[in-house]
Amino acid sequence: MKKHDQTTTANLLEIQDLSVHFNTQRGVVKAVRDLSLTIKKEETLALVGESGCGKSVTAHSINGLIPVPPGIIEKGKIIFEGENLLQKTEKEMQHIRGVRISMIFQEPMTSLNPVFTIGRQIADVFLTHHDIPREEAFSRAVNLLDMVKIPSPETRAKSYPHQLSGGMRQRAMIAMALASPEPGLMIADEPTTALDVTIQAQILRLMVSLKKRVGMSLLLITHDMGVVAETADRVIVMYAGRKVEEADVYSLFDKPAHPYTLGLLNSLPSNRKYAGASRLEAIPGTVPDLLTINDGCPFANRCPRAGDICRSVFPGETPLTEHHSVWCHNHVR
Amino acid sequence: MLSYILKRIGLLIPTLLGVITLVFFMISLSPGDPARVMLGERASAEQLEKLREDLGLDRPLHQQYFSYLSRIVRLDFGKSITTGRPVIEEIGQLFPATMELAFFAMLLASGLGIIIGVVSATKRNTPLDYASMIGALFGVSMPVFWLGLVLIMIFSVGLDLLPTGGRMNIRLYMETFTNFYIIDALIALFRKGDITYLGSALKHLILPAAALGTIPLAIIARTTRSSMLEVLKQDYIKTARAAGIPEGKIIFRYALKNALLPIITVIGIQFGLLLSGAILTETIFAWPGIGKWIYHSISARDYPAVQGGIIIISTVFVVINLLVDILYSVVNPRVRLS
Amino acid sequence: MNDTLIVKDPTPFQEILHELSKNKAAVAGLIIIALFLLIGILAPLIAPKDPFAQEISLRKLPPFSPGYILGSDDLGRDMLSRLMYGARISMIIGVISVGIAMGSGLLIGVTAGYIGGWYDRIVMRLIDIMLAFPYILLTIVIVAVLGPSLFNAMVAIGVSQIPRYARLVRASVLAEKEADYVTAERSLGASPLSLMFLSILPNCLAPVSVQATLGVGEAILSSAALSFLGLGAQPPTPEWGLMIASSREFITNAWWIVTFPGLATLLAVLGFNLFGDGLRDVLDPKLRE
Amino acid sequence: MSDKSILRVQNLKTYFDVHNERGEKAHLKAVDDVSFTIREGEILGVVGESGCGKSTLGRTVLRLEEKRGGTVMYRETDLFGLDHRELRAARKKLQMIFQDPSSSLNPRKKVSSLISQPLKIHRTGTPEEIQDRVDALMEEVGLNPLYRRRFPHQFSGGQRQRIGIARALALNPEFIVCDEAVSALDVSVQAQILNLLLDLQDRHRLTYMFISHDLSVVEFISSRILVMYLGKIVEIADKKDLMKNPLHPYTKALFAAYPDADPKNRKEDRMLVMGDVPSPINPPRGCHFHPRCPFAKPVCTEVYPGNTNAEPGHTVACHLYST
Repeated sequence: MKKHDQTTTANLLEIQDLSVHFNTQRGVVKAVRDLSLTIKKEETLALVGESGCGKSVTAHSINGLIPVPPGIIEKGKIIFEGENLLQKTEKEMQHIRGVRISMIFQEPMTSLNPVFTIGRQIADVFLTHHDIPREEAFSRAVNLLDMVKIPSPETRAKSYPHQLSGGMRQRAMIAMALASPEPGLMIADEPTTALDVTIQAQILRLMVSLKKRVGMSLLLITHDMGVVAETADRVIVMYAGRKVEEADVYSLFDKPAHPYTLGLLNSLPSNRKYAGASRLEAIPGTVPDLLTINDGCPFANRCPRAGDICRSVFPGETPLTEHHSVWCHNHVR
Repeated sequence: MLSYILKRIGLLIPTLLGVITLVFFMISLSPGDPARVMLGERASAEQLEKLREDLGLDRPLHQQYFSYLSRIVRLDFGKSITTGRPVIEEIGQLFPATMELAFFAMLLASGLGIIIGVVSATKRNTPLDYASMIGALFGVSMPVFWLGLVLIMIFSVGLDLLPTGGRMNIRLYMETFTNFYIIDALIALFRKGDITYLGSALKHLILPAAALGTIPLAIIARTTRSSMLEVLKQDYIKTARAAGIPEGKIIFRYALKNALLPIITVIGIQFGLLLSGAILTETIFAWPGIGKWIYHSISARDYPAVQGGIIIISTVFVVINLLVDILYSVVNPRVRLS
Repeated sequence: MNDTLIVKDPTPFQEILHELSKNKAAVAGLIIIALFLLIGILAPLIAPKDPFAQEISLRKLPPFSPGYILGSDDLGRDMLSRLMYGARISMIIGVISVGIAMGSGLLIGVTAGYIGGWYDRIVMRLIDIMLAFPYILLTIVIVAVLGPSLFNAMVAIGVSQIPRYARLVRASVLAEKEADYVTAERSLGASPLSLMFLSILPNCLAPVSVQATLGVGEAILSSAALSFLGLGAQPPTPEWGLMIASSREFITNAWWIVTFPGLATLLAVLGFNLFGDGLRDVLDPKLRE
Repeated sequence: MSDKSILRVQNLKTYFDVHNERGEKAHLKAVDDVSFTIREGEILGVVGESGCGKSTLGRTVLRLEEKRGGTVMYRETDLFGLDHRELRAARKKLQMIFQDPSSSLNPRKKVSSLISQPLKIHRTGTPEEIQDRVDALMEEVGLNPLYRRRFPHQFSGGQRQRIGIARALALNPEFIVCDEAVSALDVSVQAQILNLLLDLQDRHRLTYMFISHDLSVVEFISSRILVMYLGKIVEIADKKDLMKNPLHPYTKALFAAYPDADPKNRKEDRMLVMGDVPSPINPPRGCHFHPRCPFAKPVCTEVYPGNTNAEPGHTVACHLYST
């Protein structure tokens, strides 16, 4: 536990060279390849990319929720507070999941058990990790519902998930994630995608304020650049299983270096440069099939800057500043 | 919730009316003259005429129908042609035997079926899973009457362990109160301290219950497995795992309670089907229940008995399905609270 | 556009066939079904003896007796030949009963689901009344009314199975009716008839084909049960259920007369159930991974 | 763009029969007394959150839902006054593009038969002509005609949406309802489809009613924007007016909640509306927005506000602006 008390910039989580594959009927899907990342204490790291880029698979690898088979962790290490999670037994992982790493999902409707009240579900998490009486666990659950700003938490604790609105359910999910004894890392997998925009704003604000209050780190998985800009400290951009750019949030939006990042930002209709413009600068083509992908840069077939080398070799890291790196042979300068 | 139950009960009435109507017209319009059947081939024309008049068969069909309806509302199903006793009395006597058999068959089927299904689902794609599912597949493909004969061939004829039929050793005389022999035998056990009755009743029950329970057992095991697999894929199971809830608790509390919902429905349907499946089983095991009785009534063209038997079994079937629906909605908060 | 992608693309039907060929249960089921079909069709050619020919001196011969591989029955008829002809009868029963049930069920289900309103309510009430009879009881009642015969047994089984198809199809039609592709085709001006039968129906056929496969197995079982009760095939027809029924008194001394017709029934039904299960796994996207 | 209207919607109501929490019969007023016009050649954006009735509105103006009241005039004809044959003829000119391209394409039909279906229904030409037309349509929306014998599931989401667009274009329509047409797509593909829709509009002089929950998409593509909340129109204005000067508190809340894709503009102190969107089955009395509205007055809890013309072409339904 001494490690905790070192500097606040110490790495809470470090992923080294992670590759995750899935065996499907049509062949092997290389969902994540050679991914490395670090999350510091109390920071918000956003993992951003379009569907199929491997961001959710990465999140699920961290707390051991990849179904094996069909999934395989090909190689890599996931080091959480100095220990490699990939070498833990299922029992040890259960403990770490509940105690130090919690997770919230995209669909708050299907992520809560329909036949138990939400108070009961949160209380169950307490009971798993603490030796306390049932009544106390329930009253702690009510406290948490209050903390996530659910109105009249005592009565709401006795509600079933289907009796709550989407926003309420996501609040309940967050409360459940906070029921871990010492939340160190919260993984949020597209936490607001299923919600309306006014509710999304409330939930994002709640997550940011809770993060500060509890002192945890947040790994935010999203496809929404707006959500990233609003909440992240640092950003990793993924494309077709690869990390292509990593930067603090200001550098990334200010000076995107990877052609894909630039294309992604240009694709946003809300981009300031489109005031009065009649067309968007879209990225042509489609995401490559992960079954047939080769060792080159996966973006090469859509990239306006791609050369021959891009199609055969995936580039190494090019550091641009202390907090900004790109993986590209011909990055944007 | 209450209004839902009342509404369901309200729907019961037209369905039962439909059943009664259908049975009445099917039997009335079927070829064959009941009076001729009752009196035999050698009856004279005058005798037939007289009997038809007595039975009301000479009146127009719609009059017959309404008088039939009004009698059924008073639970008067007429008299059996073969025995001459009121149909409702016969049913009252035979029904407990069938219920007893069906109940134990169902107990066996649902208890074992759920256990096998859950184990199969959690040990998916292991030899254990394959073995149980192949076994279940054989179970649903089995002709029940043949299974009954094979069981008799092995356990009664071959090994001489269990009786071939009946409800109790004919040399034993037991006082009956409820006509549920297990209950009556238990009463005998407490009053006289004599366990032979219970032993004999149970011994007679084993083979028919096993034969009758095989198909539901297989169906329940298969349903449980697929329902469990479906539930285990749900997001909320992922949530529970992510919160560090132990796997055993996830399976038996979180998953099973959800998986039970479709199983309840299946158990209800199967229980209803057992009542009619008993026609075959009871015939093979000489079980003096309502199934065997209906079979004989059909062979003897005993129309009042057939009509009464069918209406009673269908009513019980419909009522069981209703109870299951209500149970389902009590267990499922989504239905209960909406 | 990547032109290398333009290889011959499989149609959905070909894809299903391909998936089926990888499903061990389905393949096993299909082999069994094919075997029984073949035996049924070729029975007159391959049966070693006349199934009706009695040989009083050669009664109750045990299996592997010379000329009687599976033994003979109580009237000295060749068991094997009778079982082969029985396959023929069972396959016909399965196909005709399911044909009656599926044909009527599809028509009722599609129209009730698509048209809705009063028509739907009345039709479904009638279906509910049919469903108020336990299945076996309903077949028995119908046969009792029509009179016992093999053909009437088929009709009874077919009619008793109508409700399950009607409900299945209606439920899928109700779901599909709301699908965007139906609205899309409606917005293009497609007529209700073409929507019902050309757009919606093909998308509802997956569960129906599974039900039909399983239904053939169940029809074989039901007809055996009816014959066993004396309400279906009549002697001396070599129907499996009837063979079991007439062998009851020999369970003490001639096990083969009881055992083989039952095994034949079991195996044939197993074939359809295996194939039906495999078909469901392939067709149900929820179970696919 | 001309000032001629292509579609005039007046007091339109679409209700659904549902059951409320207590199991009693109730109306879901998906579209409740809505009036607006769409001018020839414009793109009218319709924006609102889930349950506001925007999709139902889109379907009702094409008579894909039955109305409970009001009129929809397409040029000079009352759409709800047509018999089946006339309606079928009118459908040639009125088309729709759906949200989820995988569910709006019949999975059992090949691309060629999907795109040719409208041509066959309306019997426009010989099989060869239809075949040529299909190829031309595929080219136009950026699909390789060699793919014509494929099934929808063999395409990516963006390509499927192109198929849907090609089909909608087949009969040379003049008005297209785009119902969340790009919502299911990834951002980079969404940009391609938005560009395609704009190109087609230019080339064929189309009019769009563009429905989306995504404010940035509506803001980019529309010339005029209509904001809906719980079955009612709360504000209509030209895009520029609305962006510069949103009047209705709900419109303001929507703008405030929308995350800005620039970390330098983090709105940490912005005002957010609290609470959830109420159920449309039982909307609040008076102005539907009043329970969440920071400016609500006593009158707002009692009376639904009428429309106020705040400036030319800018209408708002709010008591704050009624005179």
